[in-house]
Amino acid sequence: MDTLSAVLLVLIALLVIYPMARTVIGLFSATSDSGDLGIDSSLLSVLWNTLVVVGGGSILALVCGATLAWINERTDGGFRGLGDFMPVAPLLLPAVTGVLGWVVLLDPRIGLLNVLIRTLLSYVGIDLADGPIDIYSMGGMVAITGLHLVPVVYLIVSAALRNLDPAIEEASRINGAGPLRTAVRVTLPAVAPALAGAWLLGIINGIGLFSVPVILGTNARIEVLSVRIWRYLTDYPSNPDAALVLAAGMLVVILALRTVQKYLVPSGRQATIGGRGVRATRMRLGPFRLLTRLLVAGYIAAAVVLPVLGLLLVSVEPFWSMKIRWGQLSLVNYQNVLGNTQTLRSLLTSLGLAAVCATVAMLVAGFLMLYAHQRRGTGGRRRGGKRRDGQESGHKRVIDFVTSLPATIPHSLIGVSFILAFSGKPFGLYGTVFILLLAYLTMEMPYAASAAGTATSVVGNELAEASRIFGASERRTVGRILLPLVLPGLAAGWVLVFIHILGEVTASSLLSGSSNPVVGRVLLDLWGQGNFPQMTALAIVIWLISSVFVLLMLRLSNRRFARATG
Amino acid sequence: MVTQAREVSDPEQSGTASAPARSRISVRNLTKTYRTRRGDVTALRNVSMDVDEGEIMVLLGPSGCGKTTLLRCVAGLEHPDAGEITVNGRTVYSSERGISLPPERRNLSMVFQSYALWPHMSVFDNVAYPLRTAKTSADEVRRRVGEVLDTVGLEKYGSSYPGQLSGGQQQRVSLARALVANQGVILFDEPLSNLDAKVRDRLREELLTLQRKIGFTALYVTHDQTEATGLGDRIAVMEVGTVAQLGSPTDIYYTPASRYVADFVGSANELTGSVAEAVGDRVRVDTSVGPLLGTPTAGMAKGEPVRVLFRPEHCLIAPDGAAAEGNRFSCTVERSTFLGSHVEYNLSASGQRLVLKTMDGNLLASGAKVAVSLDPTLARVFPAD
Amino acid sequence: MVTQAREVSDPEQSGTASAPARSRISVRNLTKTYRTRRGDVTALRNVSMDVDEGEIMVLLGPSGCGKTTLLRCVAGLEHPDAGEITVNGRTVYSSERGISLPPERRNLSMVFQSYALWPHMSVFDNVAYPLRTAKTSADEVRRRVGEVLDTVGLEKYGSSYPGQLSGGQQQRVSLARALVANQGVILFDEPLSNLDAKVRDRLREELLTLQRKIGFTALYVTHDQTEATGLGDRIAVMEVGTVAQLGSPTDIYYTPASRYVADFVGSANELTGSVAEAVGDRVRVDTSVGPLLGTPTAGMAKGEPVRVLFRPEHCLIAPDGAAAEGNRFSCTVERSTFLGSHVEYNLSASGQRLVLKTMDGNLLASGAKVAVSLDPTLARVFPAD
Amino acid sequence: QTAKSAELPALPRADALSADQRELLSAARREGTVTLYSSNDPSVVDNIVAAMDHYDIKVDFQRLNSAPLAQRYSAEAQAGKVVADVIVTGDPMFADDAGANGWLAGIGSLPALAEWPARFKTDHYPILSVNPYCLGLNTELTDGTPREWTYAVDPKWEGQLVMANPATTGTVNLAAWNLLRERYGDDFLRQVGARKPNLFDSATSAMQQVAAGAGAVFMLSSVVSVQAMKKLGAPVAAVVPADAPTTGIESAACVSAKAPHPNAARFLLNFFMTGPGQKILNPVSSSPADAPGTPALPAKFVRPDYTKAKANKSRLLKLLDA
Ligand SMILES: Nc1ncnc2c1ncn2[C@@H]1O[C@H](COP(=O)(O)OP(=O)(O)OP(=O)(O)O)[C@@H](O)[C@H]1O
Ligand SMILES: Nc1ncnc2c1ncn2[C@@H]1O[C@H](COP(=O)(O)OP(=O)(O)OP(=O)(O)O)[C@@H](O)[C@H]1O
Ligand SMILES: [Mg+2]
Ligand SMILES: [Mg+2]
Repeated sequence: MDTLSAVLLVLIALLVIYPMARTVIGLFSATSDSGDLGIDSSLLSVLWNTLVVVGGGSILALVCGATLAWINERTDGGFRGLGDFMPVAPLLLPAVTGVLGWVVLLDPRIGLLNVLIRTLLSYVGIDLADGPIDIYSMGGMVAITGLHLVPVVYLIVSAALRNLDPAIEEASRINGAGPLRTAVRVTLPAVAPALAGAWLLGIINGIGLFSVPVILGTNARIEVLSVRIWRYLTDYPSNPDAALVLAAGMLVVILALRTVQKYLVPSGRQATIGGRGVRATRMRLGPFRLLTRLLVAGYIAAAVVLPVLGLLLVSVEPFWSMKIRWGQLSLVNYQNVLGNTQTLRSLLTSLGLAAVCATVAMLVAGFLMLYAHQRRGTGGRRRGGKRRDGQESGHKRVIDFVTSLPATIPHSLIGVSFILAFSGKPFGLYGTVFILLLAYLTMEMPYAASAAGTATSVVGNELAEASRIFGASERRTVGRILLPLVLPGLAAGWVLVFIHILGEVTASSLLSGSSNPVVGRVLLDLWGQGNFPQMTALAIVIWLISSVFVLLMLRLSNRRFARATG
Repeated sequence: MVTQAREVSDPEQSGTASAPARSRISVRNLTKTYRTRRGDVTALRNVSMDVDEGEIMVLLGPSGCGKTTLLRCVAGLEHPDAGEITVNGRTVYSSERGISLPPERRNLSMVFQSYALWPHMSVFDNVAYPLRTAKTSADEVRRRVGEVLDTVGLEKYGSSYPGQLSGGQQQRVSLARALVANQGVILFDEPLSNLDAKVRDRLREELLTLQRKIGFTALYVTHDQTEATGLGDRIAVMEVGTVAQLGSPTDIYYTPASRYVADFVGSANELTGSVAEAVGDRVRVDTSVGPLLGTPTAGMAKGEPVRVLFRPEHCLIAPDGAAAEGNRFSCTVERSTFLGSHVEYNLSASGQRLVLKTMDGNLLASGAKVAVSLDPTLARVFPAD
Repeated sequence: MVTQAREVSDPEQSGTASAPARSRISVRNLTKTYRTRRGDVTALRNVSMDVDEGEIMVLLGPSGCGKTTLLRCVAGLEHPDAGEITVNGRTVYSSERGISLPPERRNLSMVFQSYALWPHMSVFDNVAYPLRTAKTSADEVRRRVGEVLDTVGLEKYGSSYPGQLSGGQQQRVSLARALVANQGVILFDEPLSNLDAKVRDRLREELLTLQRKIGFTALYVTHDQTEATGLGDRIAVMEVGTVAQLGSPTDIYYTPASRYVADFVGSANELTGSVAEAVGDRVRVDTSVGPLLGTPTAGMAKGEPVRVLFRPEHCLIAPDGAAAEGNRFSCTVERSTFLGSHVEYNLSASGQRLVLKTMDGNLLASGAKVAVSLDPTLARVFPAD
Repeated sequence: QTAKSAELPALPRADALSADQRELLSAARREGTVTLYSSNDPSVVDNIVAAMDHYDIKVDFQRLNSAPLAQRYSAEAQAGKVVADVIVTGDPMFADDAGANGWLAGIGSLPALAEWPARFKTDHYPILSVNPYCLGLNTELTDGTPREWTYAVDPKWEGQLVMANPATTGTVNLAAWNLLRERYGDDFLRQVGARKPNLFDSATSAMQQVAAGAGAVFMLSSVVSVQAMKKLGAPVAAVVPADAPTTGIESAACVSAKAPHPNAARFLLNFFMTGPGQKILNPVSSSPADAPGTPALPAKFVRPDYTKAKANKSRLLKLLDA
């Protein structure tokens, strides 16, 4: 185990460092003529905007995501069946399309929802020329960023909540706390590390998020860091030095956040899956149930149903328009998309790549995290345990650091540097799916690692200890005890990575060609031509297909547990 | 005489509550079935009981008989299939009337069998929780938590986290949390099982003192006979989902209603035989060790096959030689086991194996012949099935 | 006489292992400190002990004294600060030589205080785990798991999951899992604490039978005196991180090495006084209830302040009137408590409060005057600190 | 692949080509394939593929917008892994830099180059198309055919003026603004900024807004992006103010120095400069050589001045309040 984990860590580090080094050497020696990075004072407002958008959005997502997770996992107040899938659904709309769904609804002049509201208002005598909701605003950006991040939080938190011993909630209620107070005082704090982890992941995701700020922010004249970095890279001549400096700065911020998180939420004090059987009772909410149902339904309507309806409408139009020209609606966009062999090929390649990448990433991240979990084994933690001492947390810290490395590197930079690094001998990977695979793996590693880390932290030590006592090697313990227990969390990570890769456009546009086509490129191409209807049609097709994948995955991972507790 | 003993014994300790006390917990025809893949498990079947104000009702029964389930139903943590539960005069559950109050509105405390401590809160915060939900002032919280931590002997551990405590310490935190709120009704699920005898004795005493001071009503699950008899005003002996007998400790101990109870509470020697004749309110039974006088538990016809049950500690050893007169029979010592405060003898009498317990320090060697005498009041005769 | 009793008692039950048995577990100068925010907690301080082949060593001690920590160190789950541990003749831990074998290479089994059942596996799979790691054939696994589930009375629960079991049932699964592998060394951490007396007795018997059959060596933590004396070949009484006394049950019971041990194992009455004179190997002590003859535990000078300790069950009640001759003194009954198999009296003698236990069914009323007599052998005299 | 491709013009058969072209073709056929990186409209690319197919040459193409094309091509060139034989980019500055870096082959010997207008060629590339800047109008929301750019700053377009973000859409766009600044003065740009136009990250998104009716006037649209919407049936029109100067997006075509298929590359580039080639490349945009069958260059066309644009960048952005 030791060597394997060391090798994996070195490989991951190399996957980041080597291409970056090539880029730095290659690009700069060619173009650098002065020390001027082109970073000026306007950066301050960009940083401030980023702080507001990402901070606000991630907090919004934390609140919504955690609430949804709580309702679905701990209470009888959600919807059975699709309940655990619905909150994830909006994330399945690839990249720019998701935002477009919102623009279609909430464009201040022609947004369908706005038009509807205006019509309604006009009945009561209020006439508005535009609005009332302007999505092209700071509020809109925060809200949409938040909505975009909800699934991330939801996936992580719900996986952690799934295994929580209901007894601690029951004890709270016996002692006079109602369901809400119990949730706030007991349930959520008991998974505080997962909450912190999810939040951090939300922040990482939010910082890297490009489609929302580029579409909404341009019009709102609010520039954020990801857009600025993108500009540094895509303006010709590009300014990769500035981009790299900013990316490195963000990495520092994220590592700092990680450290703060560890300090504020020592992982010893969370609820873990313990050795006493956990009864699978859900909190009965009684009259609150109606309220939570409404909440969930409201979220699903807002985050999934409405935008998808909006997009569906666009996808049957010849071009996006406020005026619905009923006579012109047709499925021709779908025909075009599905009738194109190149598109179909890219769809297949993308699905395959996403599945393989997600699996590999989760295997690697899961292994590393479980390994770290094992390593803290003899450190004197018990049933929740005390704080780890330095020597053990060393492993975890190294793993955290290495897997965080790619977190903030802009995808376009990853794309460029991978061309530089892996085209020539001895790799010769250019134009193959492997270069995409490597690039995806690299950029998804932080997400995979965060998800896996959160998942493993909920497994109580004694379960692994018991396995070791009964003669099982570390490997067997991981395979038979830890892995099944962290499976829901790993599945959550899998879904995240899968979705990210399916929707990835930036690096894809650089690395994918006719020999290794992926849907990200096709989408970007359609976007570039302004062919929104076809892009939407393709996005909806992708949405349906990936929904099936994700649904299957979530089902599969939950079933084992349902059996043990139901 | 023992029958007399019950009369002089402290009423606080053993009496069936004589005052017409208001019932604080009342359970009527409670039924609860768990549906599992290996079929339905009926954990409670038509259970009824009343716990009076200020009374401690002990639930005694083998592992898996439904004690925890009963407590959880009363607490509102489990949803029964049928029946009615009243707590503090308020119907908190009724399948007929469709009432089911959530736990937080039932006004009771509980010690969980699995402790159910909150891992993210310090010991102090864990214990303070019920007070804080009741909006007690910070000073008051500090004072009362300090007091109760003192009581359970954890005054130094306020700032520790549950994960840093030993098993017994965790259990005591759980106990402290239930006691701190001064609720009128407290449910205890094996609250002292992981504690050593000393601490347990002390806490038992403390519980009694507190009970006298606050006057709480309790349903108390334990598997410790000493705890059951020492704490319980009444004991309910449970048998797979039903109440086998409910009565004062002495009732249960001296006049068990069934073989099951006789055997479960304490232990019992059993001799089979048949009724020879009635002697006043006694019967003479012919057994393999000779005729024995005993107290019948039901109407019995002559010749009816019966079992005579008596407790190991109710046999007296008399030097051998005295004939089998006055409910005596002779035995051989097979093995003697020293068990701290008492000695246990495995005896054989005409092929029957019996157990005898005595506090007499005079240890008999294996093979010794002894006569065992039996008080007819304490030899209970049950119909053979 | 009691001293004689120890000699005839079954060696299997109480004897200090007389054969020069090979030691299976050997612990040398073990020290373990937990670092926490409220300072360091030394859970073990220089603990040494040897457990011989086929011996059951019981660890007894108050909650939080380090029993679990000791077990975990032996198992390899905790990293001691210093010392040496040998299991099966192999050094598994040595701070000096820098050895520390992982748990899976120490070849032992363990019952966890917190059960440590795997929630995602059925009862059967939980129990089968040790066999499967040892690559036992499927048939063999089925047979042996079936057998051991039978032993613990869970034959019907093989397909259940831990979450569907009652507390006691879970504990039995944990026990079954430790027993199934037939390891030479088994560590038991309060394996029967959540079980009722009946099942506990039965399982204790089963353990003894198994032990005789397989001959495993055990470190056994319990807080139940009956279990300790009934199972333990030797008992180690622990006191916050150290071993206070290590010896056979009778040793510990009759000749406790310190007040702590006397008081902890069973209970003790205590009278303070000063040495009046030596009488042979006894001393006469002047106490508030009059002069008492007792056995000194150390050299004692005349006039030295001492404490006389004796157990409640070692006092005999004699009808009052007989003068304070032959180690007698008179008392008044303050309260009598019926405790099932025995009666407990709270007595007062010249202002001193004493406790007395007897199995005599003749219950005395409060206020009765009685004389209490004391065997000088059983009255232990300790220096007053 | 997407909207209906424009009609493929009649192509001379291979043996009907001029002698020097035939020579190029036979060398090209030996290579059989040519790899094209192009920022042209997909329908245009489709026609290029079809045309080459006519000459038995297979085209491997990557359709990329100019920025990623530049990124990708530079990275490949630096890695020494040259894939593209021919690149067609809407950003001639990149072609200049690529030439300076030695990544491009000289094209002086191409037969068609001789007749190519001198102001539209360098050592490394000819300008093949000019996509003029225009006003993109929603015909349902506007009327008339404006002859001046000032049409756009009419107060009635308050809130309905749409603009591609000049800060992010590159130097080419700035060159056009710079031209307008020179023509109308600083105040004009200030007025534009004061209208608080709706900004979009690309010309296509901006045009989409106009088509959808969210905006009425798209200032500094290009005729190609208007045409793309128009083909889909959107009520839009491209108007190049007749009385005002305009400039356009020029696309350059070049051949890699280390092209894997140098002859096929030369044949393709040469073909681009012939009549049929120009027709294929410029169904909407103008041919710099005024090739027959292609839209003429706007009367007051001025070549973009990138150097000035770069120099004035911050000033321009400031005026436009972007
Ligand atoms: N992880 C830990 N961090 C800090 N202190 C600890 C930790 N584990 C145990 N302790 C402390 O060490 C002491 C010994 O604990 P241990 O669990 O060995 O007690 P024990 O004898 O098993 O008690 P019990 O009978 O209650 O189970 C206790 O005071 C406990 O609070
Ligand atoms: N969630 C569940 N699903 C299925 N069966 C259950 C569940 N909980 C309890 N049972 C079964 O119900 C019966 C009663 O359980 P309960 O916990 O009330 O027992 P108990 O009397 O408290 O036992 P113990 O003394 O061992 O704690 C047991 O046979 C148990 O297996
Ligand atoms: Mg229970
Ligand atoms: Mg312990």
